[in-house]
Amino acid sequence: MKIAVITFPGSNCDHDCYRALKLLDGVTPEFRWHRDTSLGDVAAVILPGGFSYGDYLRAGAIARFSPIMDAVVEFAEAGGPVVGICNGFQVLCEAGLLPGALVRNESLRFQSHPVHIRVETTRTPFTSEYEEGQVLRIPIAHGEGNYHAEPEVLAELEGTDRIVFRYSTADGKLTPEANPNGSAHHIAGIVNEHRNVLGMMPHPERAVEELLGPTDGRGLFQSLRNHLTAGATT
Amino acid sequence: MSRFTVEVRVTPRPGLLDPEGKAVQHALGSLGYEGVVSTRVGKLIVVEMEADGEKEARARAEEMCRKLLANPVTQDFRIRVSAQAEGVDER
Amino acid sequence: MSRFTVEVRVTPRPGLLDPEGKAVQHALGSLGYEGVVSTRVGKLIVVEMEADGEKEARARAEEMCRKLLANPVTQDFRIRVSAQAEGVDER
Amino acid sequence: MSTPSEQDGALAAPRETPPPDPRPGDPEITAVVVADHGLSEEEYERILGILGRTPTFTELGVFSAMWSEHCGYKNSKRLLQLLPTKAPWVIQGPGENAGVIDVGQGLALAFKIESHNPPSAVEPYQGAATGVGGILRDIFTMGARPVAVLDSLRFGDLTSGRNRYLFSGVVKGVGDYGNCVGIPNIGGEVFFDRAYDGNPLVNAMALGLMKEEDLILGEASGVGNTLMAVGARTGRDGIHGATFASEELSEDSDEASRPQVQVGDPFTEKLLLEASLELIKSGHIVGIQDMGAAGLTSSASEMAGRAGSGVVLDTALVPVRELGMTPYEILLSESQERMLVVAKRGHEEHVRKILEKWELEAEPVGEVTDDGHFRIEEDGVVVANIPALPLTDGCPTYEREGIEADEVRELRERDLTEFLSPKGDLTEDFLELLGSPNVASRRWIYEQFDTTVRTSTVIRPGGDAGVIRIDGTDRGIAATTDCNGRYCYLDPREGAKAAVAEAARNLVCTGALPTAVTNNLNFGNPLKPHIYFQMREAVLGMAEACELFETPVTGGNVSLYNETDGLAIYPTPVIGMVGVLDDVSKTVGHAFRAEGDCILLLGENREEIGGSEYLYRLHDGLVAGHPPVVDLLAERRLQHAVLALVQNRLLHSAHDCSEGGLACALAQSAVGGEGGPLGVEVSLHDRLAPVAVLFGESTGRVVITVDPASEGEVLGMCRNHGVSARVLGTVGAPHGEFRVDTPSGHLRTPVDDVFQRYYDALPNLMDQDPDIPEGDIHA
Ligand SMILES: Nc1ncnc2c1ncn2[C@@H]1O[C@H](COP(=O)(O)OP(=O)(O)O)[C@@H](O)[C@H]1O
Ligand SMILES: [Mg+2]
Repeated sequence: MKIAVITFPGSNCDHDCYRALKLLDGVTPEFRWHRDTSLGDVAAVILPGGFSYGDYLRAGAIARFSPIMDAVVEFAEAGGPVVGICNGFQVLCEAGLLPGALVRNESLRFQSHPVHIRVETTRTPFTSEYEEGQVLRIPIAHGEGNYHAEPEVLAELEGTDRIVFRYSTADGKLTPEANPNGSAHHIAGIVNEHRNVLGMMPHPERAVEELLGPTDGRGLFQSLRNHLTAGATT
Repeated sequence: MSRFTVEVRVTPRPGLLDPEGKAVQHALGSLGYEGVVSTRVGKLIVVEMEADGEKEARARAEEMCRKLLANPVTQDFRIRVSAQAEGVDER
Repeated sequence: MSRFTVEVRVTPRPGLLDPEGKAVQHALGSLGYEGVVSTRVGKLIVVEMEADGEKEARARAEEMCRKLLANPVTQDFRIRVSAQAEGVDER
Repeated sequence: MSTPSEQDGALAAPRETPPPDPRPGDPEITAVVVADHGLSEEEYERILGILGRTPTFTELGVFSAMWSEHCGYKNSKRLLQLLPTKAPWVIQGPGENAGVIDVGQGLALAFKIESHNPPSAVEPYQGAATGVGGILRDIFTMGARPVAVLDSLRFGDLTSGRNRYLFSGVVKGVGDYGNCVGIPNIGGEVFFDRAYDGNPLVNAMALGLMKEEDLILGEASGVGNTLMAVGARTGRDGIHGATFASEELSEDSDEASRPQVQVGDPFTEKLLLEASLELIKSGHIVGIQDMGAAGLTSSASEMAGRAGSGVVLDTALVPVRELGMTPYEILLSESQERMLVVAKRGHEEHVRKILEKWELEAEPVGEVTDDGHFRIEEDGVVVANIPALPLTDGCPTYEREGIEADEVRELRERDLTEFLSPKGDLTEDFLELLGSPNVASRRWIYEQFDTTVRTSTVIRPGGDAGVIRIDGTDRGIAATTDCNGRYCYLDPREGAKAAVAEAARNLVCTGALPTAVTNNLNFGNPLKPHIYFQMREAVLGMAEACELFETPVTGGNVSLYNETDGLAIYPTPVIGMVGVLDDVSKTVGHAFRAEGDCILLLGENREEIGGSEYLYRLHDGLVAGHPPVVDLLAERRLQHAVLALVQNRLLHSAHDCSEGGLACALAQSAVGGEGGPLGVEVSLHDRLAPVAVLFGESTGRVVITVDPASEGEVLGMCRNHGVSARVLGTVGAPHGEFRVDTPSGHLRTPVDDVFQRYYDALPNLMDQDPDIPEGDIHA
């Protein structure tokens, strides 16, 4: 089964996502160029990290107008699974596929280091392989990852089990020190109402090979693959 | 067609944390400036455009803001249009 | 003592590359806006301060700019002082 | 005093093409104009000789840039010739955009270091950012994909707001640029000392990988081939940056005389990177070079010079950002993110198509000729016509007089006995030293850098050297930059040797075999005998060490005139070294791994506190004494021993002793792990003063940990390699005690305090007051 990885001109995690997908049995990753207008026959879409258009103005603001984004929106609205990682998350928010916005880190500095995130829900196509409350060790690398939304929106995300990951300590506590960027409600990742669009700031694709450190990102890709194969056989 | 200078001022919405403003405020304090009550930091986008009149220039600028230049979730914008190629220096 | 709103507009010096302006200009073009001649992106810093008069407020703001708010090597600044707590909306 | 070299004596010029007429509107050439261009009378005479006439204003600008120290190496070339540059694995030595070595399996590694010191002193953010941009272009113009960057930085003490401003701006600039392009930062160094107060140093290094057959050179060959300007448009930025980089800063480097700084656009760089690699693979071009220092001038003339051809180009065809630019400005602009490409004749459209895909421009601006001339036209009118080879290679080179400064000799010979006993409580001295910004964790810096993008980083910054894997193989590459300017100040030859030795030690600690070197010579004004002395001695020391370690120098950069108001920086010959791991899975980190592991010391503790961080930090900035002596043969044996231990998977950790000495090395290993700090129980039996044994910075030492079961085997292997090794103690419990006993004093403190001091020191220094731009240069 094919999974598309979108390459915007300034994407720089596209190859990393490609590689992580390649490690999955039965998955064929394929790049799609931002100027393409169709996704083709793919089962899921990944919007990778990077600096899509230099992140000038606001991260993701210009990328959302890329020709390929119409196809991505259509795909998402039809229920297709879409994952936006880091810059991809920012693009999804700008495109209106996810609520809220990602603003500058509270420290005003780019933050690049491994963090702990707690899995808040396994009721998504992206987290079924994890356990609720499980704490993952995964790198972040962003300057604008501070999730912000109106209080009503946050309440809705909370009330509908749509917060997927929160920054936490190693033992799952939500302390201010464990929040690397000032995100509201410690949010590291959310899904849309239909639970088929995930946006997250940490980089699971950087945590899939033993040589490079912890492999806690694998579960996300495996969950997605399992979801897709289950869908394909039913 | 004449030329207009459109100044778009994009500022963080009230209530939204403005870490950059806070940092500048803090720095001003440490530099010994007293009486600084608040500091906000936003963006200034200066667009020169050809348009049929001030009204049209403003209308287009508003559309640009809504579409691209400002994010309504986090930012407010204000627009100033002047007919000159360069805004008057108000120093 | 009264309160002043000081608006500092910090813009890239003419002649210097303004990558952000370039990117926005390009994006406006792709969105189909014609007649956009140039785009520059700068910073807007809004400082509310107590001062003895407009003149003093301006003088202090200029000093702040030179010391901290603007980098003279790459940026120009312009200052606008108004006596109100909030600048007049000029829309 | 200066003696122009004999070998570049008469360079008679072929003069078939007509000389240009003075361009209307250009200034007349007077003695003042010549002097303003930084050319000596003698150099101007030589120009007259080469041209056989008075240069035009444009030509004068071209000569001035090409014969600046930055491009012409007039005061350093003869010294550089002393460096070893050859080895069977060297594919490309000095002379190209970057050096290239064979790393096995048909793959080649391009790497180089480059300085951006004066621009960073004026505008730290942009100066550092464009420094990274420039070095990345040097790598991908060789046909290699950049895979890692490192940065080597020097600043004055952080007690000054201006230094904090420079430091934070530089770090942000290095980070923002590399992060956006998507190249992981895998290491570097920073050193704070008042000697860098007016002159921060920003050296950036980059590494790139390619298939050997994809190597492409910066040559303009093939008569009739088309020169194309590619990438960003040309503006008036940084005109005469190369000359500027070769002048002293002074308090009145005012607005008017200050050249405009260059602004970087990493997004365009990323596009240029992808487009260039695609272009090189496409076969439509024969040469490519960055328009770096001295812009179009140096790229076009150097490409012609290397190929032995000529070029003609028309400045009116160069895409510009501003109206009304003169040929002089277009030729000397240092606008960033531009390349000069030599396209095969008839392939211009293909080139343009590839650039278009990446939303960039490519415009034909001239062609390759066979007349050996660098000919510039403006709308068809000749404005400059210079023989290319004399322009690129005819810069006079000087060998100057070098005499050591008396005051340095006196400092070096100063008796340090009084400092051998602790100042106060030994543990307090230790914690203070550990909190020095030259010893404490650099996390504040590298957390602003993306270190894991490209999913290849095996060892991130924080240890001894960065390690990346080579995709598709079992191999890895390690890289490091090193130099202690204080040692080099006190004894430039020993200091340079120490820098090479430390770099190699850092590499072997990760398990990599040291393979090759790039270097950045940062010095003061070479016209001063005591500075020239430093340069010569440093190069000799570097040469000796590189020779012995079989790590040839494949390139580098020279940055001179780093002085403010007559005060020079420490001599700072930064060594960038790369190494290869055959099996990257064997790599070893610097952090202790498990309670109960056996801690060993390889190498000897000696009574050497000269030039130490301890003296500077605890004795009011004292810089004196003999720097640690380097025994190159012992270093070589140590390298072999460590590599053998790694090869046999016997090491749990390895960490080299450097600034702060053995005590700080132990501390860094104790708190370096992801899982929280581990205690330390160590006894030292050396009959040395406690300050010397704990904080002395003797070279040639490595702290390792091993499984207790393999202790005997490890000691035996070290003995076989002729390396002294002994057991120091054991790794303690998580959050346990940090305990180091010596016959005459003890360090005792909870390791959690060590942890806190080590990680909080730099953030605390940076959080104190605002970082203010005020200071000499901005004032
Ligand atoms: N310190 C040095 N040691 C050895 N080679 C050097 C040194 N400095 C410069 N070189 C070599 O001289 C050549 C010219 O360098 P440089 O002028 O820095 O190139 P660029 O055009 O990139 O500025 C390069 O190949 C460089 O590797
Ligand atoms: Mg170069």
